[in-house]
Amino acid sequence: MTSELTVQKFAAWMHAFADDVVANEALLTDLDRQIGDADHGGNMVRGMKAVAELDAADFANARDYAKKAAMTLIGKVGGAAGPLYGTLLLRLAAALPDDGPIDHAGWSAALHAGVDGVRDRGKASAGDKTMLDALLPAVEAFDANPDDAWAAAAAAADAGRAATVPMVAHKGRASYLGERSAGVADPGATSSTLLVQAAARTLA
Amino acid sequence: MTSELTVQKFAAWMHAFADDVVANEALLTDLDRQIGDADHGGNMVRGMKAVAELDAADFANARDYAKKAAMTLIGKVGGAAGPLYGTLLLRLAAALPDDGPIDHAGWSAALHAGVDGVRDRGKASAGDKTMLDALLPAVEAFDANPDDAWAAAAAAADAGRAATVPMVAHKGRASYLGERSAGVADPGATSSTLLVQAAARTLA
Amino acid sequence: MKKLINDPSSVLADALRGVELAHPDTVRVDHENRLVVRADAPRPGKVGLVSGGGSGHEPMHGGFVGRGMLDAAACGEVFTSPTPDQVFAATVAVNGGAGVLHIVKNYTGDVMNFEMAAELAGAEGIEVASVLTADDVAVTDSLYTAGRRGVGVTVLVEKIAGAAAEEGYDLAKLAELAQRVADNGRSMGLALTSCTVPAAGRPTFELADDEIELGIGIHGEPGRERQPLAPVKELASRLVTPILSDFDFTGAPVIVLCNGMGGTPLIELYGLFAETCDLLSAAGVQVARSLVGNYITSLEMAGASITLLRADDEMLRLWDAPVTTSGMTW
Amino acid sequence: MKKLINDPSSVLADALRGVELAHPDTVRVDHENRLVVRADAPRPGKVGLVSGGGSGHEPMHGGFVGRGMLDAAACGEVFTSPTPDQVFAATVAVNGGAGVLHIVKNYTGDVMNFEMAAELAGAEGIEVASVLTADDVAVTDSLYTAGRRGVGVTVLVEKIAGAAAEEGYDLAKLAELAQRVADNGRSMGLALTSCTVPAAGRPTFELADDEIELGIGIHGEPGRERQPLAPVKELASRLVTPILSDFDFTGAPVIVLCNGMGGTPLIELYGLFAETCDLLSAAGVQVARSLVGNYITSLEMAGASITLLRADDEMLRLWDAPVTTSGMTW
Ligand SMILES: Nc1ncnc2c1ncn2[C@@H]1O[C@H](COP(=O)(O)OP(=O)(O)O)[C@@H](O)[C@H]1O
Ligand SMILES: Nc1ncnc2c1ncn2[C@@H]1O[C@H](COP(=O)(O)OP(=O)(O)O)[C@@H](O)[C@H]1O
Ligand SMILES: [Mg+2]
Ligand SMILES: [Mg+2]
Ligand SMILES: [Mg+2]
Ligand SMILES: [Mg+2]
Repeated sequence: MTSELTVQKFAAWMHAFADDVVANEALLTDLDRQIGDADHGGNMVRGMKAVAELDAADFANARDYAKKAAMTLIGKVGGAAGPLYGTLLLRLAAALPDDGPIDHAGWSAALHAGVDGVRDRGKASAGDKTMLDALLPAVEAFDANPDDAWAAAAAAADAGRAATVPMVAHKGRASYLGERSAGVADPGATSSTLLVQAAARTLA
Repeated sequence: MTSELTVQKFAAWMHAFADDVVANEALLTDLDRQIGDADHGGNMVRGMKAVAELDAADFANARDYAKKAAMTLIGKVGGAAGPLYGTLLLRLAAALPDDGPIDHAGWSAALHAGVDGVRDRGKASAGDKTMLDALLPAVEAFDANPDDAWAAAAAAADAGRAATVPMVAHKGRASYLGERSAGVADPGATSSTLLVQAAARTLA
Repeated sequence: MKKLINDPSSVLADALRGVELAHPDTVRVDHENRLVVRADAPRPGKVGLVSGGGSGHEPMHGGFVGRGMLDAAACGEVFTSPTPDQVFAATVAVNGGAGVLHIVKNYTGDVMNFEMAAELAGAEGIEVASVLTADDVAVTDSLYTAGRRGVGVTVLVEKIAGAAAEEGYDLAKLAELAQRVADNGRSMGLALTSCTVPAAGRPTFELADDEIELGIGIHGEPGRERQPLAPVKELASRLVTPILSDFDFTGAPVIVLCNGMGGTPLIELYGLFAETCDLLSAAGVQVARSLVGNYITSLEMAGASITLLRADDEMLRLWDAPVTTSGMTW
Repeated sequence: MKKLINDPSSVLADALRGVELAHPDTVRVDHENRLVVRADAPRPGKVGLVSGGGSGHEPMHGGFVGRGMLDAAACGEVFTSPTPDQVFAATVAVNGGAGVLHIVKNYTGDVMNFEMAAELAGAEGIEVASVLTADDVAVTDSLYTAGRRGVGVTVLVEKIAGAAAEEGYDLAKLAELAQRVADNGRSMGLALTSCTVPAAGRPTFELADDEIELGIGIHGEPGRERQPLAPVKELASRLVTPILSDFDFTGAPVIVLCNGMGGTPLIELYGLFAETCDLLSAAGVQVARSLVGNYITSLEMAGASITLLRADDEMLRLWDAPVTTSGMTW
């Protein structure tokens, strides 16, 4: 698996994610309403709309575009999601090669850097019922399936998202609910699944 | 029609009224909720419970008892009902003869004095959708039926109360509703009907 | 009915216990007569200011007792004007020899009870003057009605007259000023939800999810008209327009009270205030002072009212004078 | 959803317009960064105090900007912590050369956003110290959780630290004091009704007519436990008991905050306060100061919280020091 890394390609990913977030705003907010504070949909829409307004033509390479997208999320979203998604993209950007051919190992390194950023920033672990429960399996599946990496990652993210349903949250706002946080999918794991699915549609 | 006026007799009237007010608290409050401020039941119960606690043995005559009952209402009820019922009883008391025989003319004079007191205090007229719409027909019927004065008065009060249903209020809190005050019986006319009905049960 | 209460019949007594515990420096509480009295009352030579009314409008009136505002508040049961005995006791408690001013909201019950109290006080040789507030433009005023309700302007009268009494105004001058303030104020309110009177146990009225009551008072009584809900820009206009058509507020400094009914959060009140200022500025009305918050409420009702006062230099000076009460301090 | 708003997305911007119009003497508003800044900031030589968080908790934090309290508040969207950019802009705006103290409520989002802002400020050479409030005893605290939420004690930290900054405390001393206040406070809250986040359009949770949520935070998140409604005497005990079992409040002067969540009328809060005082006195806790009212709210939620602070003479002195903000003045 080798593909071209371009600003347009990266922007296509972000636009696809933005579209999915807008289409799923009510779902994300409603999940957060049940185990959080009912703002995750609004947060993600506000941030990704601003990212979608970036003009790809303004950037020299995908790295710069991704960095700007990260700063846009950090500057627009707030809440837990803003710093987490912002850090994800910022670290991912820093790990991107120059525009041009990017292979499976290149994407894997970038994804690992991004997800490690989320872990550093939020100090959560697998099983805490957070976005990591979609992101960690996604990266693992990406690594394990070099031939069909993005599709495998998207499926694993979604499975990870589904696995958050019975979990009791230990991090983030849902943790305040204790046992009552079980029974609902984690909003951040749900939006993260959209992110990986959008990648599978645009980057594969 | 001649009967004995005694403290006990007068107190029996007040106790009967108190019982009726307690039994109808929810109704009075609910009427007031619809076209007023939802306190008429509580107001009347608070006042009449205090009146019912007066010890008839403490009073030299019905006049003194009635005066004390009036002051108790004034001191306990508040709202529009307190001064109005208080004034009614105060003026009625002042017009009562000494304990002993009291004839139709004697009661008529006392009732007129009381109802005139309500009119003086509240400056309402017939048709304004107030307690006067029960009290004025009651006194009129009392005068017109010397043989069966109390029963006639009670029936007239109730008819007067019923006649307040379609009325548009011009005085009291219900007047703020304008046309929307039509369709509900006036709470004060309803409690006044209980007063006259209690008299018919205890004084006839 | 969901309330933080022990029993509908103990709401007022319980609250007064809390008031006494919370504000020992500013006020004392007469539990028997249900009065909130300024801690240092009576003040010799100062006109005493007494107001009162039904409870459920907090902070009005008990929260306005203190330096630069009321000397005593007589607290009736929820939405029930206090009795003459209460108002009389308040009058005696604050009489410092210079007479007592009664600030009365125009409701049949309040007017009668305060009148009887003034008679009782007069019989005891206490000079009493009364000012009547009747500022609610939702109510048609005519000879044949109970007249307009006293609502938001009452707060402004209490502040301005309180400052004047502190300054040493005598009873006649104070009464004239207070009535002038009352006469130059107009209000209009709306409700998004009803309140629930504890003793009634259910909401006074029911509104659909897309309905408001326009022209409500402060006792949970339904308004004059049920209307569709609309953006706050439009709702502000439904409040401001009837006020401006009732009275001329141009060419003078105006004090604006943007008041919450109890259940509307501050974040919304500030939005309403912004829209109100836009409308006033478009109408050439000059906002000189303003107050945004819950000052005269209807229990937990969601909604708001706007009060405008056509002020003058004297009123502005007295408005700016210091005040130290639990409900208003500067 | 019934609210006095134009649009869910404009609630904060509209409110900030109102804040600017209502309090021109005390604060200025930076609309781009959504900051409420003390009118005279930065004050040379004084440590700047910055707090902030999601909106919907008014008067906290914007209503606590002014003399003797905060220098700036960064206002996030409703229930969404502000971004690092906002907090950084606030930090720059109030930096008078003596450093800036960040007062942060312990929520994952708030902590991360303030941390990033502090990094940005450090990079610009502004010295920043941070204090974290985490006083909610409803939440189990452990290494493996997000820790306790910051709730009512935040108000007390802002007041006390604000007075200390006004007195000239340097950044290190101020940070130590503020953290000491935060560490000596405990809170517990309950809800009778849910709030509705404007963007969500429906209540965050649903309660039956005879149910309460015990242990709620301030973001409309459900509590730890659903319980039957009870008289306020009993509810007060459900709030006070877990606080007293968590921390020793005897043998020191205690500051009590009896706080409304936004939709509970004052008359009920005073009743709750009276019951709270009874319980505290029975437990040998000495109430030295108190505050009753809406200070840290959850939009229109009906409910209340109790916060106790184990104070000392320094804290009491600073508590009593003058403060002039729209939300708290004495
Ligand atoms: N410590 C953390 N590590 C990783 N993800 C987290 C952490 N805390 C929260 N999250 C994620 O953030 C999501 C909530 O985001 P959002 O609702 O936008 O912010 P907030 O919780 O501040 O309201 C959660 O569903 C969870 O996936
Ligand atoms: N001016 C008046 N004259 C006669 N009766 C009146 C007048 N105003 C009000 N009432 C009576 O008082 C009743 C309301 O009493 P209540 O609810 O106890 O007092 P409030 O209106 O102060 O809440 C009305 O139903 C009406 O019958
Ligand atoms: Mg959230
Ligand atoms: Mg009534
Ligand atoms: Mg009443
Ligand atoms: Mg949030």
